Amino acid sequence: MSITTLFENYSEFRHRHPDGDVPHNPYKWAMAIDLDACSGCNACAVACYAENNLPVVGREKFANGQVMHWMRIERYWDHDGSEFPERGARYLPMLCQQCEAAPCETVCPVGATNHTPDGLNSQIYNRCIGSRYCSSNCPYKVRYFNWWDYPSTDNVWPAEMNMQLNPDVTVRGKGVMEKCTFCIQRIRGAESDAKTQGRLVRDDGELQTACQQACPTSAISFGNLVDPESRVHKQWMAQQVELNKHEQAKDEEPGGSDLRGYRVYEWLAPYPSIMYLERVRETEI
Amino acid sequence: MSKRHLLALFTNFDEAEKVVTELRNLGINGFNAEKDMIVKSPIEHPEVEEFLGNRPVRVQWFTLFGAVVMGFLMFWLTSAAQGNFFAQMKGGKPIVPFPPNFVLTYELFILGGVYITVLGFLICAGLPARRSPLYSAKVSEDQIGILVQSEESASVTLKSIFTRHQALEIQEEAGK
Amino acid sequence: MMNSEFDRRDFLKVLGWGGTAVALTGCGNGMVESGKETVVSYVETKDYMIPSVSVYFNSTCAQCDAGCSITGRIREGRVLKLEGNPESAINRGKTCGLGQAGVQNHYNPDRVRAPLLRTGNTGEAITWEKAYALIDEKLKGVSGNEVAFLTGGMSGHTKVLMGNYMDSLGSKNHFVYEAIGPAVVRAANKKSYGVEMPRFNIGKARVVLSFGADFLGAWVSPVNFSQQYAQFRKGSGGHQRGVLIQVESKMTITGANADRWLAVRPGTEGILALGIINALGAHGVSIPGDIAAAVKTYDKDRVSNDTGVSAEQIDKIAAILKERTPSLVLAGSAAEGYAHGSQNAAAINLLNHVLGNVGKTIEAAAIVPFPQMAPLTGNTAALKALNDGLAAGKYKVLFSYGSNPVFTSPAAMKYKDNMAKADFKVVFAQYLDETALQADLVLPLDSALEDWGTQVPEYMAGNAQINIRQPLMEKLHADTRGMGDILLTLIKQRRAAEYKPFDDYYGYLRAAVLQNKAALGGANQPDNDIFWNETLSKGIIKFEGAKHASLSVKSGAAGLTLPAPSAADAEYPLQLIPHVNANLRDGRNTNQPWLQESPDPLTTIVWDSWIEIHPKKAAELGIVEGDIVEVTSKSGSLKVQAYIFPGIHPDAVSIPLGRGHEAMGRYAKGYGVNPFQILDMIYDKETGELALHETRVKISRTGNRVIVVKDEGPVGGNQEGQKIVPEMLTNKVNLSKEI
Amino acid sequence: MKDIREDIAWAKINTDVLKSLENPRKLYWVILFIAVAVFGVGVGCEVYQYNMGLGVGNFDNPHMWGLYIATFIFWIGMSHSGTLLSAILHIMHADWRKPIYRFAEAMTTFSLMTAGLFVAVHLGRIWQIYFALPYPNMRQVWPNFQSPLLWDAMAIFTYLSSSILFLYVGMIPDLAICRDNMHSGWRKKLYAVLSLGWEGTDRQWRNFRMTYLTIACFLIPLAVSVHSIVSTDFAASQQPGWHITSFPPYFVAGALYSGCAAIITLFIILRYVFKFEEYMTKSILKKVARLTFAIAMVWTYLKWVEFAQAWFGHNAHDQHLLIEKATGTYAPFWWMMNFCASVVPFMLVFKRFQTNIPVLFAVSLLLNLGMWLERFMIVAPTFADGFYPWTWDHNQWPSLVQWGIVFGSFGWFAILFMLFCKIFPSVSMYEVKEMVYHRSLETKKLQALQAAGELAAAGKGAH
Repeated sequence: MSITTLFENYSEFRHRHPDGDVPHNPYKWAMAIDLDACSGCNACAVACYAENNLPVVGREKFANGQVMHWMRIERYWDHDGSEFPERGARYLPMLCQQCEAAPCETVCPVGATNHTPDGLNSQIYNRCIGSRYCSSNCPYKVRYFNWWDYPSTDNVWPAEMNMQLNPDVTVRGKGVMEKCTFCIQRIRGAESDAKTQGRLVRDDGELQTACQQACPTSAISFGNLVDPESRVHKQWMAQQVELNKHEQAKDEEPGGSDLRGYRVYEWLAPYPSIMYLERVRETEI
Repeated sequence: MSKRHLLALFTNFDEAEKVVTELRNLGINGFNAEKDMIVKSPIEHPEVEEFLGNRPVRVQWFTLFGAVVMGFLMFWLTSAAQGNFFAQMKGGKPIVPFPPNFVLTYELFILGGVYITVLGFLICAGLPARRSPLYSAKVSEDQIGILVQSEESASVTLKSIFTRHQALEIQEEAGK
Repeated sequence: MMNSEFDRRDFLKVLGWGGTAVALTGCGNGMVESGKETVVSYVETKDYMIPSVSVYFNSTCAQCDAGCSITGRIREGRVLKLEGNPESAINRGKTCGLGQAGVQNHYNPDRVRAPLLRTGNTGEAITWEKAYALIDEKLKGVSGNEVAFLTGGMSGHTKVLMGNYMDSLGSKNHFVYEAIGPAVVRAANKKSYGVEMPRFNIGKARVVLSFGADFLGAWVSPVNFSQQYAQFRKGSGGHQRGVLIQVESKMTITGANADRWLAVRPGTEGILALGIINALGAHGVSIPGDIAAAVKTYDKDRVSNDTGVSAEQIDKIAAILKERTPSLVLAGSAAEGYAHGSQNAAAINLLNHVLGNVGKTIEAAAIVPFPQMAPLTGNTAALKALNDGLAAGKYKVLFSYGSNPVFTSPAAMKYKDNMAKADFKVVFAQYLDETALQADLVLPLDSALEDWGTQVPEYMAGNAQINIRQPLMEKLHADTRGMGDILLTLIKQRRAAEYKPFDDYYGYLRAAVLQNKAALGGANQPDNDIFWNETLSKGIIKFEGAKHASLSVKSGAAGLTLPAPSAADAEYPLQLIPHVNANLRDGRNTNQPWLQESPDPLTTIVWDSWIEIHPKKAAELGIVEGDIVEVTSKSGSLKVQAYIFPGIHPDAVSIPLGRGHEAMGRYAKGYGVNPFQILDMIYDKETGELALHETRVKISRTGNRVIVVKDEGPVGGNQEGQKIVPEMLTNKVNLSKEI
Repeated sequence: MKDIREDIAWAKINTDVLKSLENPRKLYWVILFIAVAVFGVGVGCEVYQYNMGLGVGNFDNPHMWGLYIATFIFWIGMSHSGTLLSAILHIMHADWRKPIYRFAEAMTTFSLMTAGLFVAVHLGRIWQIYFALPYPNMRQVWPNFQSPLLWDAMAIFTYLSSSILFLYVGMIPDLAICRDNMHSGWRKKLYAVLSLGWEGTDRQWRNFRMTYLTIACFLIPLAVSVHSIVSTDFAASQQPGWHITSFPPYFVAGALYSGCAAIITLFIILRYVFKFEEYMTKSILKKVARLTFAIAMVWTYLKWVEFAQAWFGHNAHDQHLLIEKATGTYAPFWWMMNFCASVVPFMLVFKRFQTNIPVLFAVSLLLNLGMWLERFMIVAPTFADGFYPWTWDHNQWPSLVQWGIVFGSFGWFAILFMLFCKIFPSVSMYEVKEMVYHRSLETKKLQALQAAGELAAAGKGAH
């Protein structure tokens, strides 16, 4: 059977994903995060804990670097030698970049991490055997491994606390890799609702990721990149950031671009699905 | 017609060679040197084989078959497995990518080669084998043994040749 | 999603009366009407509980007092997640991390589950009947003056009931205490603008100059301010992106987002404000006479010398304030925390007068037309008064609710010892916190997600609104009660006849709302049930076109006297800044593990306390990161790990508040230190508020060193030359073009 | 220098080698017991890790891999020397390999079996390891053939089974000797079955020769591919310090290098324990030592190529990593690696050390320490200083559980090797016989020539 499948769809199987001639249809989920709006308040990260059943590992394991925050707020300083950080700190919410050409996907020996047709980098917990190759190959180090069996660990989800667990999201046991899913449970819910109603997912707040929904400064926008009406699409267009490129035409302009959109490690060509908008500082003060 | 088996043991390899040559050249009636003579040796002894004449080795054909078939199968099966119902889509790569499949093909080419070679060896060398009619543990130590099968009539001649060439020991057994 | 067609009334009945076990066991369903319980499987459930289908109810967040409206997601009878309610003008669908963790307050495994009566050193679980009877008995023969009731900030119907209860006791000893509330700023605002809490229009301002107001973190109404901040940064009405200048001695998250962060010498915020007014005058802004007189001596050089902010910088600030109007100047907790905090705040408010911001970016807030429900805000002066009373043995019975003074008062105040002097101490608590441990009777409270209530937010962002708090699920523990229900029961002990019509607090609330239906927007709705259900469904009662308070602009420059910066103190050389962390606040949320594990935005430290020391000072003292240092003030000392932090004035050190619990359950106890304990009892001269920033300390190494548990790596937030978080300057980019 | 006597009685060869199979001394049991105990420590650690999760190993994000992968590469590397000695030298007709290739090949097999353990131990969900096998199933879910780890699995499987076959096929004549010399007990039965009725007939020898040669020919590219595939685990990723073009040859050289060093170690042990001075002669040791030095220099060269590539490659990440290795937390290990693996081999240049057994023993251990450190220095620093500065982490060290399992793997290897030595002849008897036979023929020819020369000289002198 598989052999007939192979022959019937051979050209499709030889097709390199992603490619311009076969665009995402009808969805390509993507994000834009405005670092000038982001205040670094961590609300998104806590919302992610609440939505995605992330375990609280406790002091000792945090000290061991075994924290499970899918979304982490990074705080950078300008190391310019001045006495005080007079330009403030730089905050960066770092989560899985849902790369279109993800370094993690090819290396998984069992195919537990794959690309979905709507442009997500999916992780199949049941399939994962815990080789951790994906994380080793992740330039952003945004994959988190269950070093311990958190469901059975004291004080992670003791009685009553476990009632808060989101039934739409698997509680992960020891030995599997996990990471930001772009709230896939919400995506699938919205896609399915839209499908039953014979339409596409709208860009009106029908579908929001947990971090986006919480964000007090609305720095995060999330949506369908191939929907010309979506905010994300418009932002990417306005910033002249194209998904399947490892260097953007605008960066070639002499003197650099005056557009803020950029992607972290774009030059490595993982084609991240998250565009950041550079933070801005006032010249006059 | 009953056959008789003789096993002669020699320490001196040169003598053993001479015996073989002599047996082949004499053309004793009731004894076919090509078919009825087996030389047993404690070491791999190419010279002896030369005197025995051109006896072909066919293991390499097994090798060729095994390597090519397994290599081909691997490439084909890998591609088929990749292009099945649950296609694993990997960003930046086609679903059926050639370079990894070539690596696997290479490995299986070798694996098939080795496995089938060993199989071929067993078949060509007739292993595992039953005990031959006459055997001496000396053969695995330091002596060369010449096992012949002949008509009753020829055995006397053969014995005399063996004795002339300083055979240490001649074992004899009546055939069936 | 709010209009799900299920039997709302049925749901409310079950929840309102606190039926048992549906949510917990999944198969027991209390049939309240018949008084019987039947076994009902999930296959045949109530229609508000369809397996795998989420329903959403609106309520109000109780994690802090800002009054954000929330929407709870409920599935199979369990509340799973809280989102912001988009209809609220305060948070407009957004939440902060603190708000997200509300479910952990609800599901916390360390909640008190039954009334506890102290016998010796142990607590014995008793029934509510016995508890009420005990209170009744203890109150007999005690005059009203001998009863004291300590609460946190209150508003809405609970406040009304509270007032009535105090009346019924004949007591005027209601002490409203907030450990870290902006009490001094309220007083200063009252003087400068005529209202305690005006509306701050950050979104409309083009320049925000904030003196230690951590409006993105923990100040007043951070979710609202954060939204306004986003708007401010985008620039509106054809204006450029707004400019934020933050002046403070210890960088807050707001400071971390500033275009220019200025490390000011601790306590000299007011001087800088006057200096800026002086500079504005020099730039040609017309300064009213009295103000000009007040700032006359504050020339750039003197101010620069006093505050440590360069003269050039003062000029730049003045220039940008002059050029870009309207602006907004905020006085925050860093400015008010000194013995001259009121003067500091007044001086800062003067800037708004000079710049003409009052009425533009500082507006009067809308007022809820029910003054009896208006918020009663707390302060530390109240605690001091209570403490003095307790010390003098004035009070025989003490009620304590909504605050944890044993934890949040300076050890030097000896509140714990003085509390023991009262004969009978009742603490209403969700957890056995430090104060509850001192009680004779602990009464377990419902969590905010299972309780009824109303709240009037102190900071009114848009139109006036009353927030409704309603249960998002059934009670987790059968033997907890809502504060409203308890007050109602207690009040019935006194005035049974008057409160007879109300079976419970739910009934009281419902009656109270329906009684004022017309005023609450239900004039056109004849059916009480429908109106009530609609109100609950919205979770907010809005008053379109409600009256606004009027601002009365008084400069108050005449009485302004600012002390010179404090002279160097050889014995205690450093100013201790107890920092209010956006997540942990005064420590009431410390037992929520998400918050414990949420890295501090500035240091990324988790699960522990630390002391921030400027690299220069640290080098001077030979301290490196992770050194355990002893911090000694006149009033005590503590040991804490050091974190070398560039965002702090070298003459100051800072320890975050909220950690260092000795009780309050597994997630709070034993993590970090409590800087409240070593604060000196120095008070603001005008308001009598505890001056939180006025304590001076010395620090010394103990010789121990630990690895600081934090999220940042060994390079401490260095990008190592990579393009990870690049920066653009405003002369290059135009944000108003963006989408 | 004393080499194997050409006139040694073949029967003596048999008795000498067969003696090593029987009557283990008390010391053997003691050492075996220690090996079992060491392995037990590893098993205990693994059971603990299985129950608790990999966290007990002190892994974290970013330190996803630790000692397991480093030691895995180490053992895989060890395996390559067996192939070098038996296959490459076989094809090149270097007869001095004959007395020592058997144990080297056993070492290949057992170190592969040890390496295989680490593949399993390393996994977060070891009980799901079969997911990585391409077994046919109803759902048609296959492993990911694009993953270098899967190539690894396939390559190691191929290598292990080919090595076992090679070892076995090469041992059949010796097994027949064993069969002929054992007269009772389980050994007799075992050898009877395993020797497949080998009688040394011309037909058997003829096919045997072809088979052995063919497998040897296959094994050489296979061995090269195995370690270059292991290197693709790193080289095919994008990480700094891993994404290096020269990795495949570098890994192969390193593998041969560590294998040769291990051969010296085992050579010396076997020579001493079984009193094989007669066969494992110092002359052979000298050759192995020289070979080791040559490979050490190849490896050192390739290592410098790696450094040079990082240094001149204009890749800030690689440069930073190199500097970190040389000056950061890992610097002691890194310098020790350079010292042990690039400086210590110069000891082998000196003739007197080439045959000095204590010195060689110490040197070989140091070389292997260096090579183990090299693997650790490939794996760990890239995690500690990868691309992303926020997650750099210099303070995560392997826990005792990780060390325990690494320690236990040596016990496992020792158990296998010790059992092998007592069950199978660790010196190839028939090939030693071949060797002395051919050498004696050469000598005879030489003597004949010399005699002729002397006659001629005498004849001249008569004039």
